[in-house]
Amino acid sequence: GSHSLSGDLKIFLDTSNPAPRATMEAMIGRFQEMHPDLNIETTVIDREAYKTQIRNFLTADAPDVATWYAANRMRPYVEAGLFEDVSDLWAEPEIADNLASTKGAMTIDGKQWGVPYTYYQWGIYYRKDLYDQYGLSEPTNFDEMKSNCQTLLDNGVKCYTIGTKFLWTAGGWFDYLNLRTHGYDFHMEMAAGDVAWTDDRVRETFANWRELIDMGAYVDNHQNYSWQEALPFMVNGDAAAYLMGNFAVAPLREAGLTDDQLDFYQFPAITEGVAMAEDAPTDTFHIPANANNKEAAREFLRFVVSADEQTVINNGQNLGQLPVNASASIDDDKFLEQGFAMLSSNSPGGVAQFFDRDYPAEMAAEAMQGFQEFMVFPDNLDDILNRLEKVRERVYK
Amino acid sequence: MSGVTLESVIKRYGQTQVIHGVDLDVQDGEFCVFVGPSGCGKSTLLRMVAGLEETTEGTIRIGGRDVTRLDPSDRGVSMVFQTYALYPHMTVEENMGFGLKMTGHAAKDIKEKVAEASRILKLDDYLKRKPKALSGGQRQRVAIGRAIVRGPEVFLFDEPLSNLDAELRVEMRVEIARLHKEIGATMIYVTHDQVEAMTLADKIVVLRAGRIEQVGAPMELYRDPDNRFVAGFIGSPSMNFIRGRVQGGEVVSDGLVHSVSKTASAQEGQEVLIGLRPEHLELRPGSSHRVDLTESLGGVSYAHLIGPDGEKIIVEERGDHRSSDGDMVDLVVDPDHMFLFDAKTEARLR
Amino acid sequence: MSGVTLESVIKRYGQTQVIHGVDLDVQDGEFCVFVGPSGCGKSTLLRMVAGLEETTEGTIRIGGRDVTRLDPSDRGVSMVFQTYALYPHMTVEENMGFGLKMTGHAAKDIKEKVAEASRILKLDDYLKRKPKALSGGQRQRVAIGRAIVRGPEVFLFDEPLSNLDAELRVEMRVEIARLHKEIGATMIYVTHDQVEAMTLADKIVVLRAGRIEQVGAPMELYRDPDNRFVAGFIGSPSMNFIRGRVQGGEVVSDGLVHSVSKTASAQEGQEVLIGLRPEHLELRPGSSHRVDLTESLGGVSYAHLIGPDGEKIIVEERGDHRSSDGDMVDLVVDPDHMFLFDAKTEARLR
Amino acid sequence: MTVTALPDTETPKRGWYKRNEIAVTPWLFLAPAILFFAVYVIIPIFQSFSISLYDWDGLGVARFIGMENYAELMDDSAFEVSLWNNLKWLIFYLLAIPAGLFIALFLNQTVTGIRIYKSLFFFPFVLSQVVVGLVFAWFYLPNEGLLSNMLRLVGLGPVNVLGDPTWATYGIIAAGLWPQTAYCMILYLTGLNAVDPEQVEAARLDGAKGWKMLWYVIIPQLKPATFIAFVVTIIGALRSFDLISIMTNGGPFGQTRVLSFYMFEKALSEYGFRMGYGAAIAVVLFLIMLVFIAYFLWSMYREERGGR
Amino acid sequence: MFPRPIQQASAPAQTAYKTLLPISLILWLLPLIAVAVFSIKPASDFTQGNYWGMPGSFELFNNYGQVFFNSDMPRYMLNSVLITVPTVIGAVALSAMAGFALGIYKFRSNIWVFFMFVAGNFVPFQILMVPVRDLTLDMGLYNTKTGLVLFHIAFQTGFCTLFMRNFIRALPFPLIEAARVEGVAEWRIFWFVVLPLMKPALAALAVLIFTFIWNDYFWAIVLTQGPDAQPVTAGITSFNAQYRAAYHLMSAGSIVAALPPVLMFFLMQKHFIAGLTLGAVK
Ligand SMILES: Nc1ncnc2c1ncn2[C@@H]1O[C@H](COP(=O)(O)OP(=O)(O)OP(=O)(O)O)[C@@H](O)[C@H]1O
Ligand SMILES: Nc1ncnc2c1ncn2[C@@H]1O[C@H](COP(=O)(O)OP(=O)(O)OP(=O)(O)O)[C@@H](O)[C@H]1O
Ligand SMILES: [Mg+2]
Ligand SMILES: [Mg+2]
Repeated sequence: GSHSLSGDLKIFLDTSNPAPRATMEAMIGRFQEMHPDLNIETTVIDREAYKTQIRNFLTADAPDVATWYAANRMRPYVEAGLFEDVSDLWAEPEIADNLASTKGAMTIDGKQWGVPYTYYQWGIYYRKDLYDQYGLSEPTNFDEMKSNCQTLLDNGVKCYTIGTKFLWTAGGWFDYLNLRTHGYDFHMEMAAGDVAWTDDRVRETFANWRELIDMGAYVDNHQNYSWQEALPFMVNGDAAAYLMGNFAVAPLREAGLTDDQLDFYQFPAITEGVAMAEDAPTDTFHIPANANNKEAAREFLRFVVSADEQTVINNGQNLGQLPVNASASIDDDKFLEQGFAMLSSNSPGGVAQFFDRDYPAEMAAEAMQGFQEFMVFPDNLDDILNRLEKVRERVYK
Repeated sequence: MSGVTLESVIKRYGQTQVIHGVDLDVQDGEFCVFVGPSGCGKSTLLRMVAGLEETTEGTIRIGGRDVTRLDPSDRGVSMVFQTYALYPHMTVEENMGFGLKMTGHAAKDIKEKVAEASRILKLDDYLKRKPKALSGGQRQRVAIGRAIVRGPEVFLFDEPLSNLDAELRVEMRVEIARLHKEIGATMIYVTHDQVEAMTLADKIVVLRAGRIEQVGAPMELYRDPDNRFVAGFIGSPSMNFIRGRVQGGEVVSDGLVHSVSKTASAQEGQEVLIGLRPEHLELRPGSSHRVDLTESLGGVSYAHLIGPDGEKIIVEERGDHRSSDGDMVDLVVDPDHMFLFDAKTEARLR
Repeated sequence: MSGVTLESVIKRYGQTQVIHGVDLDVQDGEFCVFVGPSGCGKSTLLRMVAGLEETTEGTIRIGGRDVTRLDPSDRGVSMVFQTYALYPHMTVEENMGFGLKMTGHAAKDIKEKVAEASRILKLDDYLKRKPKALSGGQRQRVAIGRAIVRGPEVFLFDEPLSNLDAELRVEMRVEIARLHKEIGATMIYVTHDQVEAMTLADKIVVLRAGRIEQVGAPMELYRDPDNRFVAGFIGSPSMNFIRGRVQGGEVVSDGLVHSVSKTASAQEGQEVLIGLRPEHLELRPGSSHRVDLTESLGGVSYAHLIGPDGEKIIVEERGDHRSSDGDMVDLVVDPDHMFLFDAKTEARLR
Repeated sequence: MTVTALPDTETPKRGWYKRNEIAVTPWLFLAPAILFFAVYVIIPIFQSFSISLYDWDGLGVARFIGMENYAELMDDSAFEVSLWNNLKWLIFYLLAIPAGLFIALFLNQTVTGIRIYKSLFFFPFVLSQVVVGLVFAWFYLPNEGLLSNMLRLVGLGPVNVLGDPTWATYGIIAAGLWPQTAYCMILYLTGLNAVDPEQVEAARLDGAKGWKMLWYVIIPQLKPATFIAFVVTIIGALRSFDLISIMTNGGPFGQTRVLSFYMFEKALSEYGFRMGYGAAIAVVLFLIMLVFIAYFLWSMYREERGGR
Repeated sequence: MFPRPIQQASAPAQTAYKTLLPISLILWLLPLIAVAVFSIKPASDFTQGNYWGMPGSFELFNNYGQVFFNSDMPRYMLNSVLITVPTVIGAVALSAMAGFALGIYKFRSNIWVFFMFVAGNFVPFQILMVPVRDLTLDMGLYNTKTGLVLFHIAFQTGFCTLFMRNFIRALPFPLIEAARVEGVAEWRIFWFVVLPLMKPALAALAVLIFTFIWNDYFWAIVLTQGPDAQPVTAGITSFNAQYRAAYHLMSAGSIVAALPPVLMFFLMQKHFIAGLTLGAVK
């Protein structure tokens, strides 16, 4: 901070899980120290509830800074004029230079509407000890993936745990299967509504998925569980792996898994020749258009993306994710290192945000529900795809 | 003077008229009783005097003042309700003083007046109790006390005793009579119990279907009813009526063994009803009537006779000889105690 | 034969005993009335006969059968309740036929029996109505009809007329009397109205505190009560009681101008109560009693006297001369109509 | 008691309020309630009607589209599912009535401690539906749940009630029946209290016993209690939201949605931005309810005419 | 009385009944008992699959301590109190007045005003959701307890008025007439005569509304967000989101959230049941 700030600064956070919450509060504490005259008021809202409440507080009781997600997920608010245009920040060299890689995800209509503060890789977290026990190694292609799986199943261990009660976890599987089957560009064409859901290529993706389902690769009754409730399967050794974002590492460690037991690999290739692409959702900070103290808010955004802070908040003790600032250093956490390596060198296809951030809200909601249904009743596929197609026709009108 | 005067008073509920032009004059200090069958408009009329029902047409005066359009509270009346309408959450004392308190009287003033009313009604021991802790008769007394306290010109009672059991009713009846003697205010009293009417009233008003049938002192109505309705209504058991005809200057009837002399206004050939009170009939062995049933109450018994035309007649018997079921008897009529009514108009033929 | 016999019948509710060994014999076809003050056990006894209350000890026989432990529906009794207890959701017809339907009679059969009962009770016009749409008297008739339809050996009535107004009560009373004549079944009837008891009963059972005080025909009890309780209970207005003493072979009392001869069993010097019925007293101008209040009902009036010791006496007056408030009078007693009771035991001294 | 002692009130000097006291007072007393009720209940009902004619995401500008939302509803399979589920709720929720009656009959005794039993049986009604939902969700857990464990005892396999689209709705309804049965039970207990004992005795003399007594004599007399139980159960069924939201969040794949939940999802949930569409669903729900409201008002009106 | 008093049944039947009572009660409350047991179990019981067995150790203080001192639950509870109490007061006050007007006075639109309240009371409240949310936003009361309170008062007024009006109507009308004859002003009749007589109804209604509002979830999530204003029902879901699969804590949290209405119920049982039946059966 070059000059001292004053007044109130209201910050809304959706980082309601204990670890991220502590991280954010500590970061805000440091900001407070720099600006002792600033009266900072922090509100942490349950992550799920936050998603429905954001539109209310943006219109009514707007804070000065609020967390949210990049890409399509912020579009409705941008279009409704509820987010402040922060292109000016992005014009500052400090940010322009160091955050270039995420600029695209923050851009709508050629302007930037917020700053990222973290991102994280998706991939398969697995029980290395179990793999070792059954003589398995990290798969690199779909066939290996399936044969690994078969071995586990033969030993009474499910290949993958998942909890689809809140649907989005199934979106992760679709993302990867689709990205691996047809590649990044096709996936994004679909997101843009240019491909029919009844298209044969889409069916191909589902056919691959179905192979896993028919094997019984997933834990039973996953429709009953949230993603956290699905963790114990892996902790207890009933399931061997979990396709998840890096945020899953913290609770898995907390539940008692050591780094010897837990490991990570990139989702294996399916169609040969399709460039590997990854999901790496970016979490963001925005200034609501109705904020009162935009000056302080801008200062806060600068602070958040600064290399030092990025280093601190993303380290293994804190968020355990990847810093968005190129000058920040990555903690020597084995998952972060693997993730960073994967994203920077092994995802030539591109980086997607995540299914429900890339696809328009309504489409995403319907589709993820369809994925869940498909995972339980694969035979309903035609029905599901026809339904999704109908939604597509309306949503992208 | 604080009598009550009604002039051509009419009450309509929407389209239906329930009081059809009533004229009545209740003297200052008089005890006036309204009687009549259920639904005849007794309560309505009383409530119009109280101001609880609007008077559709006509004028009501109390003590000479036109009160027709005044609020109930400005009429100088007190009312005692059938259900007592005591405030259950107040003590006896508070109940009696409530009206005065609400109209801004001084506490001392109120206390005095309550004390006096309580003395008159012997309620001193109960002043601190709530109505729930009182017997029916005591509640009734409190209700009256509440009326007294306001020192009204006119007391209105709507069947005040009908919720009491037979014994208490007799007792309270006597007490109300005493109260009237003691404070001497004008009182209007509605009842359907004719014993109450007979014993309490200075003046009875017999109502039928919203019209006055006859007004008079109790014994006047008993001895000299204007029409069949009043004759049948006053006296218990009710008067017997036998069809008859005026023939040859006399009244003849199958029900009577002998014809009796007609009264002045009866016309030759006119169809009449002969009214005979059970207590004015005597029986002697005969053939015209059969004793269908006898009811003995000890000192008195009632013989239910069936006449030649199947009409029913009740005869009161006292003394040692009583008839028994199945006896055949003749009626002995005392011409002095006989009433003639026109069979059609039911008006009295005097 | 279907009389009802109670043998040493006892009823206890937990620790409290409310019926203390009652023996009673009701003949076939007899009309038996239970009277007594409130809470004396009339209803309890009746309900024990019905089987609605368990009999703690003793035996109940109906028509010779021991029914003490039988279900109500197996005893061959019908009951008419004080509140009629008609099923509000059924029509009159269904109400009356319900019992037969429950015991599995054919619809045709039921129809016939209902039709007959309805004819007897003149209910034909109301068969399709629900009880709500009936007047009190009609409801009462339906309740009786329901009892008749089942063709029981014994009818039980628990204060069936107490919810009716005075006029209807008289009417229904007569109707019940007729019904008894017509169907001739045994009937047991509970009431606290002594007019009903007197007029309906073949046999009156006077109960007090769970014990029988006296059993007998109505006039028997009126003329020859066993004790002060029965004497005071039977007759209306109640018998007057004056304290007296047997002195010199005669009964003397301040309340009486002249002493009267004692009865056989009265001992010299014994404190007695002299019982005098209002209808057996006459007044003549005098000085011993003051007329406090008179109430005139037309044919009869009641003079409320206050005696020399402040005791209250009621005298019935008929005829043309009636006393008026404030008169000073003497009591004229007819020795034939005088009862003596022991002042302590209250037993009759005959 | 002289005339002069009376206040001089004969002249029309009295103020306007005093003269019209009886006519004006009720409106003064009603004013706040009517104001609140109109602003928050009555007017919003009409606003909902009007919003249902717009395409509006709740953020930007609303666009009038006439009946299009309704037309879309006709063709929306999720709406159809919700409608059917609402029907299931309506029908099966009514089981609370006989169940409540049964428990009420069971408890309508006078043994020591029965009052405690009655209140403990009533207990579930006091709990928040959120808590009830959680409790039953655990109860139904596919492996660890008490239900599966109990079934295992009798040799039946574990069931996944909430994960199975054919059973999930019934599972939620069963959870809802728990408090609702308690409610009906209390209504019936008070109803039984009001049954005229003399009528029961009359029926005993008439030879009615057991079920016959219940059917012919008791149940008809419980009509007022049944009516209210019916009304509150119908309302409860159509309002059901909390349990679904807590127990399945509408899933699996939307098979446990009902109209009220679906409209919330469409209008205000994470991915829902269609205020107009949500309002249209609400209007349909309202119209269904209107049938019952009309019936209720009608029967009340009939009763009122008999009253004062 | 139906069914027949068990005292009249045979001795074995009586014994059977008396044993059946506690058994059926336990079955009936089984889910609740389970939660109570959950709430004193250690976390390890759940990871070891000991869901329904005896608690491995007794963790009452730990678990509840966690809820009370280590979460937002106390704040949510306070919010609930601050929302519930004013709502109860407001709704009861408004409806007492409205009930008085509708129960005592005869005027032509009486029944229609009354029906408006009744009908409004029965609408599926979801239909109000969108407009009420907008209204609350417009008034700047979004995410405030006041906003929630105002709405609850308005909506409950329908039910309460139905209840109050029927209660007042059942009061003996001569009481009011007697007061009028005595010259008591109308508002004084309300205050001095009617209100004291309504005490049982007020108490019953207050308890009833208390539980209704305390247990409200839908409006809590529509009109509020976060621990600033949200009541405990909404709080418990975010609490649960935080401790997902930590059944012992969720159970403890649920029990804490359910406690006030339960206490209310047991303390005011008589009024509560009177309320339900008065409000309903009349
Ligand atoms: N609010 C009203 N609207 C219409 N008609 C009414 C109203 N109040 C009373 N009536 C009618 O007015 C008539 C007189 O009623 P009122 O209560 O004065 O009779 P009553 O003589 O007091 O009868 P009861 O002896 O039964 O008390 C009756 O026919 C009654 O139906
Ligand atoms: N269930 C009961 N438990 C205990 N005592 C009872 C019960 N039922 C009645 N009693 C008592 O038994 C006595 C007789 O009651 P019962 O009803 O037979 O009197 P009753 O003569 O019919 O009176 P009433 O004329 O008032 O009807 C009373 O003292 C009453 O208190
Ligand atoms: Mg009247
Ligand atoms: Mg009795």
